Amino acid sequence: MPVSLSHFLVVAGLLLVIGVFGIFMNRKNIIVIMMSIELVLLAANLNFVAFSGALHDMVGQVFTMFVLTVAAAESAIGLAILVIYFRNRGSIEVEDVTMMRG
Amino acid sequence: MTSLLPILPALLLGLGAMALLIVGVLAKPEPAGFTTWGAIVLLVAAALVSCAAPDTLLFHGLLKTSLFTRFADALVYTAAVAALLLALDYNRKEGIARFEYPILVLLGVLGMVVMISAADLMTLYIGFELQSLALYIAAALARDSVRSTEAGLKYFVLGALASGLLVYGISLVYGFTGTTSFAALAGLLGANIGYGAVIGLVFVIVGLAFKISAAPFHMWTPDVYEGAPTSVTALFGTAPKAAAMALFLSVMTGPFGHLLAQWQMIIEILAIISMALGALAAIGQTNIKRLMAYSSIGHMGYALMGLAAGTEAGIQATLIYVAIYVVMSFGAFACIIAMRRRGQAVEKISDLAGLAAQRPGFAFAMALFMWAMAGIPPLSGFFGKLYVFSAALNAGLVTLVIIGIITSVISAFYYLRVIKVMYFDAGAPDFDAVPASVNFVMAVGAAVTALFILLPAPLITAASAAAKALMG
Amino acid sequence: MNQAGFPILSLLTYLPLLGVAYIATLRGAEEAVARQARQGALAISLLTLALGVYLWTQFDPGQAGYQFVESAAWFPGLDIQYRMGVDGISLFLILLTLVLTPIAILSSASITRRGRSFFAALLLLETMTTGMFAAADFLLFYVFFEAVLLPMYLIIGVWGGEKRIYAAVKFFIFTLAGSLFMLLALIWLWHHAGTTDIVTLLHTPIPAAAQLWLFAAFLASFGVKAAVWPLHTWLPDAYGEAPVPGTIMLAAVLSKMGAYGFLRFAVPMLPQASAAAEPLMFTLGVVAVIYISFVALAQTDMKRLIAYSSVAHMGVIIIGIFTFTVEGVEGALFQMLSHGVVIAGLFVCTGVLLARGEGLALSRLGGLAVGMPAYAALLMLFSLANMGLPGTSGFIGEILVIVGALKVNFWVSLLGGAGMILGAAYMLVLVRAVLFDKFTRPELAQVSDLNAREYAMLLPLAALVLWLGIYPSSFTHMFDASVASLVQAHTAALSSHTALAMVTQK
Amino acid sequence: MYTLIAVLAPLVGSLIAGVARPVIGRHAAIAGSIVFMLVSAGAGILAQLGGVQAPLHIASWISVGSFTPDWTLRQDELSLAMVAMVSLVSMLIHVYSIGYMAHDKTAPRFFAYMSLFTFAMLALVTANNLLQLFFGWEGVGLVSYLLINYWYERPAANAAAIKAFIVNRVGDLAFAVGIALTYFVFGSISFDQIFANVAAQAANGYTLFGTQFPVLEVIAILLFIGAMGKSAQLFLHTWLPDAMEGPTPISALIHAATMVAAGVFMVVRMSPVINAAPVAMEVITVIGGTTAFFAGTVGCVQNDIKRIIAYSTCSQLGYMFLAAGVGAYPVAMFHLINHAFFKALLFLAAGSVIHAMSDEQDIRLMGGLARKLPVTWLMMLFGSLALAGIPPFSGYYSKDAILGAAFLAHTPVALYGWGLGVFTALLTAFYTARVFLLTFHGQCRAPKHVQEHVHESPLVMLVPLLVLGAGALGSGYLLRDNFIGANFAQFWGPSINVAANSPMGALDAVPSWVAMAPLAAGIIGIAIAITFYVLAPALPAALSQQFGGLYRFLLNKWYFDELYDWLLVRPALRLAKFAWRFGDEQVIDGVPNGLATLTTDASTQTVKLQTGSIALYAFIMLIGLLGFLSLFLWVR
Amino acid sequence: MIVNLAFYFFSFILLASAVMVVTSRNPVHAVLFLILAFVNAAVLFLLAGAEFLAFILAIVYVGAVAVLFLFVVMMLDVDFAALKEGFQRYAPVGALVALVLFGELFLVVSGWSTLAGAPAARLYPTPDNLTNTAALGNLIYTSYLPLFQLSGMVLLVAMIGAIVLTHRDRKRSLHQKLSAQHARTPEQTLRLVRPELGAGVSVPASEKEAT
Repeated sequence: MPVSLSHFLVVAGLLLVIGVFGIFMNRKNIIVIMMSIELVLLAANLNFVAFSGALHDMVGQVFTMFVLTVAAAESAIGLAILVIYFRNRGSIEVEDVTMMRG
Repeated sequence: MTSLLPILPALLLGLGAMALLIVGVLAKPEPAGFTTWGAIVLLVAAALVSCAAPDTLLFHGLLKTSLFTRFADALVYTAAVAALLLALDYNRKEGIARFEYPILVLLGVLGMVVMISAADLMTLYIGFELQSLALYIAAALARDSVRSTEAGLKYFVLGALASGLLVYGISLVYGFTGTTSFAALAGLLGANIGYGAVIGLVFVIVGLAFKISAAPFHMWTPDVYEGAPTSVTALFGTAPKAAAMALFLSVMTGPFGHLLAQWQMIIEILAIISMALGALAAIGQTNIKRLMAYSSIGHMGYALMGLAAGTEAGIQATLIYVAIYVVMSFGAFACIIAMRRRGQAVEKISDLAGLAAQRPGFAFAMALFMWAMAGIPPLSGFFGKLYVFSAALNAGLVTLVIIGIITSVISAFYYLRVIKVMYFDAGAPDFDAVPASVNFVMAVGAAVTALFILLPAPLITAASAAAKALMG
Repeated sequence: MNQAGFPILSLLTYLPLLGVAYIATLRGAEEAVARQARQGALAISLLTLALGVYLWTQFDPGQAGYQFVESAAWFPGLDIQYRMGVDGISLFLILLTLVLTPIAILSSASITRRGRSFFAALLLLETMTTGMFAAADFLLFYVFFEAVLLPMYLIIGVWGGEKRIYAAVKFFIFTLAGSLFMLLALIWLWHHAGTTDIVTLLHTPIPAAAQLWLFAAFLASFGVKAAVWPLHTWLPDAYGEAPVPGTIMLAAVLSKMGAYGFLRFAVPMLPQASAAAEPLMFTLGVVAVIYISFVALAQTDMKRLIAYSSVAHMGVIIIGIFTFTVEGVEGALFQMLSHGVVIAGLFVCTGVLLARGEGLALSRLGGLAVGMPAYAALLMLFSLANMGLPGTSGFIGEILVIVGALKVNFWVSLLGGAGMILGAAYMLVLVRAVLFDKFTRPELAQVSDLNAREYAMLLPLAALVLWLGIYPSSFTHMFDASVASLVQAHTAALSSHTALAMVTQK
Repeated sequence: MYTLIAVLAPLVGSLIAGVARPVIGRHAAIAGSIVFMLVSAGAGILAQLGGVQAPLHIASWISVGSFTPDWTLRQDELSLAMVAMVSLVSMLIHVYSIGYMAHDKTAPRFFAYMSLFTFAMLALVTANNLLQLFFGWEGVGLVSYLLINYWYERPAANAAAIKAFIVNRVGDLAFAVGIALTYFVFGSISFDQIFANVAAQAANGYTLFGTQFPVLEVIAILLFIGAMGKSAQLFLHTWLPDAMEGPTPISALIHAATMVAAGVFMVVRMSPVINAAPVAMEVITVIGGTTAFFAGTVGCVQNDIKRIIAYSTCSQLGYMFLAAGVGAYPVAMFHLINHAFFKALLFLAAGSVIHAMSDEQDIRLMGGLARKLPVTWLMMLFGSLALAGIPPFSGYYSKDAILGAAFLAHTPVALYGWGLGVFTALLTAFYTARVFLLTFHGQCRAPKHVQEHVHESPLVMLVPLLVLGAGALGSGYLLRDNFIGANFAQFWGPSINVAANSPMGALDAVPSWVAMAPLAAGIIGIAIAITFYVLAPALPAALSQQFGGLYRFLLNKWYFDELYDWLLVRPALRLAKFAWRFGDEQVIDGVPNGLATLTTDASTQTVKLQTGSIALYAFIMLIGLLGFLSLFLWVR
Repeated sequence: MIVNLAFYFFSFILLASAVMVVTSRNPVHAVLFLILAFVNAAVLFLLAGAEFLAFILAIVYVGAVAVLFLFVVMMLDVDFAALKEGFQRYAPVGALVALVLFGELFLVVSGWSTLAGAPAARLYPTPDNLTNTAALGNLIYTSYLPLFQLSGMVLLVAMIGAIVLTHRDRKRSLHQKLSAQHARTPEQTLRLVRPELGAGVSVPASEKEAT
């Protein structure tokens, strides 16, 4: 692998942080939070791929493969939930999702 | 792999789910009852088969069955059956009797079984996600209810975050060691400790702690417990907890077993915060499901004590604790599901007022569960605590035990409050008639909780064997 | 197997459950059910009592160790068995339980609401208490010790007075908090000795450093249960708010659990620690006697006054136990019995007033001796016994403790004996306020005297008070051997460096 | 055997009168009590005549370790003498009470108490060990409580009864601890074993207040404190005058013959130990002498007839202790017996007066009763003369002997006692004469309607008076030889330990001026009284004006009650309130309640985090993650 | 060198678009940036040698997932203008947390060292003689077959879930039953009563249904 492993890792780390940041700092809407989750998963994938390349091992890529599958399924479900939530609540603002608390 | 037997339970669940799906789609009207019973039959069959399965390592070390996994599987099956029995009537009355629900439960259980038997981080992840996804959907099952969908949304977002962190952690572990197999990891990490593995481990722990709702990764629990349909909450409170705890045990003692010194403190902190939070936050609750949520957080804290001990006795203790907890929990949820007044489900604690005068049996069962959860002998909950305290004390975790004691006292306070409302307060109007299936679960739970003391040996022996199988 | 030829202790313990089962089958109108439940409970408790008396007759007073031993497998793996046994120390505490349960049942005539649950709870309480005194396994002991909370919590909370909920919760939480520390000690001992068999534990030397911690844990649990000052504040609330039968069981039997725990575990298992704690325990005991007596003097409610007097007496018992002399320990043990009977009598007396709708505020009573001479006589007798008048049961324990304490420390003896004065003061104030002086209200002249049921409760107690007081030897000789060997073992453990505690022979 | 009958018969009588009354009725109940009392008295006298016997073991009582007091009747000279006296006097008082209590609705209860009291006293005097003695000791305390409280509707009676019991209990505590110490030292509390080992223990010490004291001294003092309580000696005397709230026969029984004598009896009984404790003896002497003096002074100015007699009792008991303190135990016993007769007589006569005066007790409202109550007058005269120590009445002999013994002891303490004793003899004669004169002579000062009803008591009351009068007249002279005279050693046998150096042997050698001093003092006292109340009736008032402070000091009984009230009772009640309201409810309850509040607050704070916001939840998870990461990176 | 430059370039775009995903005001823009991010990530995958995954990422993510997002964003018809702007209250702390988190991660990963035994522990070293796709296929359909099946289950769950949650069953809605309505007569539905004053009318349970 031509690029140094740590470069990949740092990028992935940043991606993770941005994703995480997007989740907990967001006050706009849930969709962005879901996208942030995709970023987090992407960070993991990037890690896997990078490690796979660096270690010269296929397992990382296989793993990425599954993570991608799962992520797709996950976003499908997430969006489905979001849709029905929107139908009920008429809003997807983060701060409106606080009917239950305490 | 001479026999199909070890994976037969999984096959039963997966194929059975698909078969039921076909039936469900084709049959008119919606055969919710049929699929539920079908799922129950499948679960029972799977449980029976799994009991007969031998110990093996399957699929090039992706899966492993042992006494330990069978023990945990049995818990999961039991809990799932109970949850389905509870859902039978409740879902119909709430208008959410979708035939897909039992199928989702089956697939979720499949995920749990896979993750319990996981011998590879990849298996772990897939199983983890399979059950998570099924549960996300289940939480939002009452799709016309704001609370249910909000619960689903919260559970989903936070769960996805947790699984994202988990998988990130796995990637680090993989990158550090070059492998995802538990056995290989155990071998490698025995000799070396590096930041890579340790930081990866932290992420993995976070993911798992989320699933067992250990504080501070518990934040979803109260809201989801409250919002999800009660039948689903009953499932949340039992099967996934057992499965995730089993996974937690096998991950911590298997691949990362040699890092005990590293993770012990984390588990201790998790246990302490969970116990404290479970005890404190529940005090002011008025919604019984929320109360159960906080209570489950606390209970997971106690269960983690055994893990924190890191000894075989500790594992045994955690298993005993979880097993006992599962029974208490579905019993308690049976009681909560039975709380219906004029066709409406009610879930305020004050709705229980005067129950003892109107429904002595019901109230007594609920009181038994509450006392058991508070850990008062002679009820089963006490023995769970006895074993975890014992394991932790033996491992020298005195502080942990003392905190456990203090939180036990505090939590006894709110369990008592429920009993107080039922027994001491003036009566609210009577509840509707309790369906037989719910009564059955309630009775079984109460009987096991109350009479465990008479015949503790089977569970203790099984847990001991399971722990031995896990620790080698 | 044992002298009786059958598992008599288990039978004693679980026989009341038969009553519970019977009660559970009752159906019908609330009042009728309550009556039938009471009759059923009474019958079963009397049957149990008869069996208990048989146990007494079969008991061999010459033997110091456990008798009628039973054991059965229970928890596999670590050595926890179902073990039951009785020795001189526990024999009469079991009998006390068995005697007082029928009386408590009799005293619950006013319970008509949810009678089924009430009597079931009462019988459960009997099972738990008997089981606790008969347990020869520490874990089993603990289970029963704690399980008592369950029925008691309900009894206080459902059928109690105005502040019943506060009282019930306080009682529960206090006791639970205390006993969880005992659980800690139990676990430690369990692993230290590899078993929870009490006899083995007694033979297991325990390092002195650990003893102190264990003792502290025991103190937390037994201290709360025995209402040792300053852990006593749950008691007046609980006693004051519980319904009369509940108060009887609480005061007469349950409070003995703590003292029994000290005698059974803290002292023989931890000789060094208990010797080291002696000054502390003496202080607590003396403070209990003096301070609590003063508090009792200030009470305005009959039940609370008696409740506080109970705490003061527990102080005497604690002093007696920690003298480690035969006289002191037997005095404490005797005081436990006596206090059980006397306090039960006093609380039955309060029940008599409550049954007549008179309330218990001292300022609203008075002059009852005119209309209720028999009641007055019996209340007087119990009051006298409570202040330790010679000829009554209270005196024997008191003087034995004084004698035992003097062997150790003059001032403990003197101050511990100060209860004689202060006890007389508050009991006489009580008697005066209830029986004597002018009527505070004209209705009091119309109050009727005791009825047959009340006689049936009070006369046996009165007879016991006198029997215990006039011919105590019939009781003491049953526990002489056990106490003597306990004291011997304690002395031996302290004098030798091997620190072997041997209270009972294997 | 007779002793046993004498002891148990009153108990049976008591049960008949008390417990069986609802069944058998009022008259049968009273009759039962009387009959059994007669049996008791007969048996008591027969027992006395029968002479000393070995202790009669009845049953075992306590048997714990070597602490094994049994139920045993001691039948030595001392016990028998007391049994005879107690049962006889008690019987007389019983008979008297038939008349006195004839109009009382609950008289059977009264008789039950009286019989029970007699039983307790008999059990006390026949005790063979300290604990059984304590049984009787507390028993008389109890019954005295019940008797004082007999008219329980009266708040004053209640207060007096409680006071009596509690003050007694103070002494009893010391007694109980003394018993415990005795057991600790001697390994037994049986009299015989104690006495046998006194010599062996004489040299041993006991550490108190960091100082070594001879152990026998400690025991003796403790026991004596008990006796002080029971015998109403100074500092623990306050209950006795108040105890006059009971019916008068009670006063006669309690304050004359029996209960208060128990202290003296006990000291005499323990003479072997006391003798070995010289300091304790000095204490006894001082307390005895001072009490005699104190009570005498107070008696001079009181106006309640019964109270005056009560103070005289107090004073006479002081004499007895004075005698015991100087080692002249037989003299103490002599005075005790004499005193039993004449004091019972005085009380019963006073009761007769009160009865006649429609329950009036203030002597200022009496007077001139001599003609209307001739028999009572005569008996009162007998009693008064005996009390005042005028020969040939009994008091003369014993008081004389006491003062002689005190003088002969020749220690400073004994001389102090002697001096006070002589002066007290004057006071005694004065107030006795005062009561007598104000009651029976001069003008009647009672309201008219009372005067009209004044009548002599019925025969059933007068007969006991006469019997007692005979006793007051003759007992001194008749018993003198045996009790203190030449035969005393033989009479008392080993039951009283008279030390070799005691003044007993030399009683006849008293200088004649010493022997005459008490009599002279008595005559002077009577003369003063006659001057004050017959010759110059204005003088007392003038004097009380002149010496107002002293008068009030005496009238208020040296302010002991006020002092105790201020020093003990009020602080105790305040402390009680404080301990409850502050100590228990604020401090001790404050801890758990505070913890509960703390928990609830913590709970509220915890729940505040649960805002329902997904973002916050995620944030907290992240913080958790970060925390764990940092734990590894920075901490580990 | 060029590879490195390309890496930096695409990484930068990746991160920048990630930031835009998180911060952009309009969700549509966010989705578009997400697509951009995915594409760039795919390039990074390529750089790391995972060609198959790179294309999968592009196809599945960009083609399916991101478009799904877009659909949903459009479908929900959210009034974007009304959406709240900015960050949570605890933004400063949050930023600090994020920073520290990154700092710690950086600390760990920047000097990443793989365990010495790692090469030996590899389960399936990349075969040199096969294309990436073939190698992956070889594994997925052999050793990882069960997991592959399970991921099928995951997708099945997603499918069921999506249907359960969002599918609207037409039959559940209220249809008119014209024939039934026409067949009704006034006698079936109407009853004339003359109630007593204050007595009211009680409707029998059987009739309630009809109303």
